[in-house]
Amino acid sequence: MSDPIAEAIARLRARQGPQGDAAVSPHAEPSVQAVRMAEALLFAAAEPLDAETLAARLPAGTDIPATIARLQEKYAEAGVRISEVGGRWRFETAPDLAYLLAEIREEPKKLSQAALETLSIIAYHQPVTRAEIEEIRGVAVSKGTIDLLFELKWIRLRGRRRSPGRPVTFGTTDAFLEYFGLAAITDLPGLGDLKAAGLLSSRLPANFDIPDPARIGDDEDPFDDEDSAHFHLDFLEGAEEEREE
Amino acid sequence: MSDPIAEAIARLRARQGPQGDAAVSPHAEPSVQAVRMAEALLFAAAEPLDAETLAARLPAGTDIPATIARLQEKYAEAGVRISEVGGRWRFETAPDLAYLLAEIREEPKKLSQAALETLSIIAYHQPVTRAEIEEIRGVAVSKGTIDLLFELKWIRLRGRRRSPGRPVTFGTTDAFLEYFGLAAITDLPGLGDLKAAGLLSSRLPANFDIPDPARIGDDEDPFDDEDSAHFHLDFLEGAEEEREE
Amino acid sequence: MSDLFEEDVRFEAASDAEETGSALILDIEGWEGPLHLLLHLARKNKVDLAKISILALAEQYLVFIEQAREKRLDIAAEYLVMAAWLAYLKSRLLLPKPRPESDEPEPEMMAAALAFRLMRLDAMRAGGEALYERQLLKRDVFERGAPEGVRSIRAPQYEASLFDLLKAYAGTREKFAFSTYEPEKPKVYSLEVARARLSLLAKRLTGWERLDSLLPGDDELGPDAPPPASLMASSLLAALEITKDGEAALRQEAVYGPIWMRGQEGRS
Repeated sequence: MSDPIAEAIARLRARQGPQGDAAVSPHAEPSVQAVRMAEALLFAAAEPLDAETLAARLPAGTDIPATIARLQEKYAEAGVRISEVGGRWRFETAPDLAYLLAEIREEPKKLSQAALETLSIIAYHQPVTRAEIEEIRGVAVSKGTIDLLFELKWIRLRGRRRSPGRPVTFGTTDAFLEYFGLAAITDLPGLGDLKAAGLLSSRLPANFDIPDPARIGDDEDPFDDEDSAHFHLDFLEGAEEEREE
Repeated sequence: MSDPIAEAIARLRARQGPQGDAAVSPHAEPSVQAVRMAEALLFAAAEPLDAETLAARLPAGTDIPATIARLQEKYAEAGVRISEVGGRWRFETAPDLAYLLAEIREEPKKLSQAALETLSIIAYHQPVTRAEIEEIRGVAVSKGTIDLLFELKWIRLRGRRRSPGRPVTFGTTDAFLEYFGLAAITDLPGLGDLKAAGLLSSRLPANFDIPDPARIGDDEDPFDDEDSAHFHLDFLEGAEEEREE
Repeated sequence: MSDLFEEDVRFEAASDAEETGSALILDIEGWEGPLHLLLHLARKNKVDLAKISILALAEQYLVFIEQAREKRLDIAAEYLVMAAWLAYLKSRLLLPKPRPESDEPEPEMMAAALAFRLMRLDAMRAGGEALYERQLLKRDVFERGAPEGVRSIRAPQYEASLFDLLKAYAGTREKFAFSTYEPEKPKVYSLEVARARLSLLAKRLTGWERLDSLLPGDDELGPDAPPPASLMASSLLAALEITKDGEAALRQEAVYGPIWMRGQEGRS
């Protein structure tokens, strides 16, 4: 990427610049403050800055190439450096340290609304079957959403409902609690809390209620860990069937 | 604005850290390369980095606090500096150069008096319940206020108070610390003074065993203590019922 | 009408306002609650909140509320509750020292507690302001403009907070709650319909007919038929009305006996 020779030449030229131009230009050596200012501007800028932009911000009469040269000198041995791209300057990581960044550039992903809704319904209504989730949401739950929540280890299979077809039920995991900073599932805010926080309208119908997530489903046969492994396959098949019904 | 004394102490502490621990810790002085690496990582970071992240990327056995202290020293006079927010570190521009960056400067939206008071109460009293906020302010908390603070991502639900009614509690977030440039919640302005003055109890101190005017529902005679206790229970039962509706 | 009295009051208020137009303007809305008003009054005295005379403060508060009431400003109940409490506290504080035996707390204690609450509210206010005195991100200090994306290893992979989760849940449930909740409309046989129908019938009646035999049947009303009680009630009222208008005649021979109706034109 970088060309050390070109760099050295650039640095030399930058350093020589003010000397060479000394007779023509009335510029003084850049002040410490001017260098600090250029440093802050280049740091905070969202894109590389050109000489005009810098000149407009630095004290009048500041020698921009000399200021840049100063900064380049200052950062010559540092973990970052000032590089020139298309006549403009920017900070960048020293090339020998680029490997440090390679594996860790990751934008935080946004969880889809469908995933958030599904997850929240599982949290509040657990143990809950897929059909029940769909009834609450009013739309089908895609397999991708459930898969993602499993992948994130936020939901688990809890057991099978003792009802026709014995559908599997979902619940949340300890990882879910940890991620969302809950000490226990019973810490989820209740109806009154949601109203108080302005999340729910205070004029909801009287029969509106929120289940207590702490309740133990006594109409289901819980999985133990071993079952869970077995049933995972069942579940996937079952889920397919359920959707096709 | 900035507190040079606190800063100086922090810097000193960071610098003394490795020396004081020298007997215990096998850490060597951070190598030049380790300092460069930390510099590159912090420069490239999209968010403040914690010690754990730095330790994972720097050569094994690097003394992270000492490395940070080295960098802080290096940048002490520069146009950018390293600051600690919420127990993590970030590069930021020197505050005296804020005027230079006027174009990207965001005038913070002025919080309403109610929101500001509520935020302050949550910050100083956390974990704090809604009832406690209302007791301190002497008025009901409007829905919009809590909602706004949530949207700003400055407050979060912390859990539930282990007390009758199990009310949810609020606290501040890392984003709050980052926005206000606080290294830790213990760095809140004047925290020590307020503590010493006993002003950080959300309930009245035990020796103030009095009826509370804000708690009186209608035009009625002040409670004596016994009534007060009853009223309190009534209130909690009421809250229970509401939740169960 | 009979609300002369009320008009009188309004009139008085209007003239009052004219006469005392230059008097102290009271803006009760300027304070969020009695505690905020008290704090404002205390602040105006420019004294140390810890040393403030609660007696003097109570006095000022009561004067303020009194003035506000004279101006007939709407005063929220909570302000009046505080006024009542302060009046009570004031009287307790003014009582001579050896007080009658009582379970009630010492007034000095109550005063100290109020002073404490004022100090605490003041401190929280100051705390909030002090936060904005700090070096704020994007106002006083700036992060790297073009970060290269390094993140904390413990940084969450997804931008989802508990609040987002709760919002999603509340949104889903609310949407559903409102979309399915429709209060059932009470089924009522309307008076207008009954009247139009009976007045038409009355013209054709040649002799006395029992009113209940004239009620509309299920075939006429369809599946959404109102309950018989409503049919009877509306029809009876309609029958009375058309009788009053001279379109029909009604008669009942005994208490709870059947009601008979005949058209006026049918009389011979």
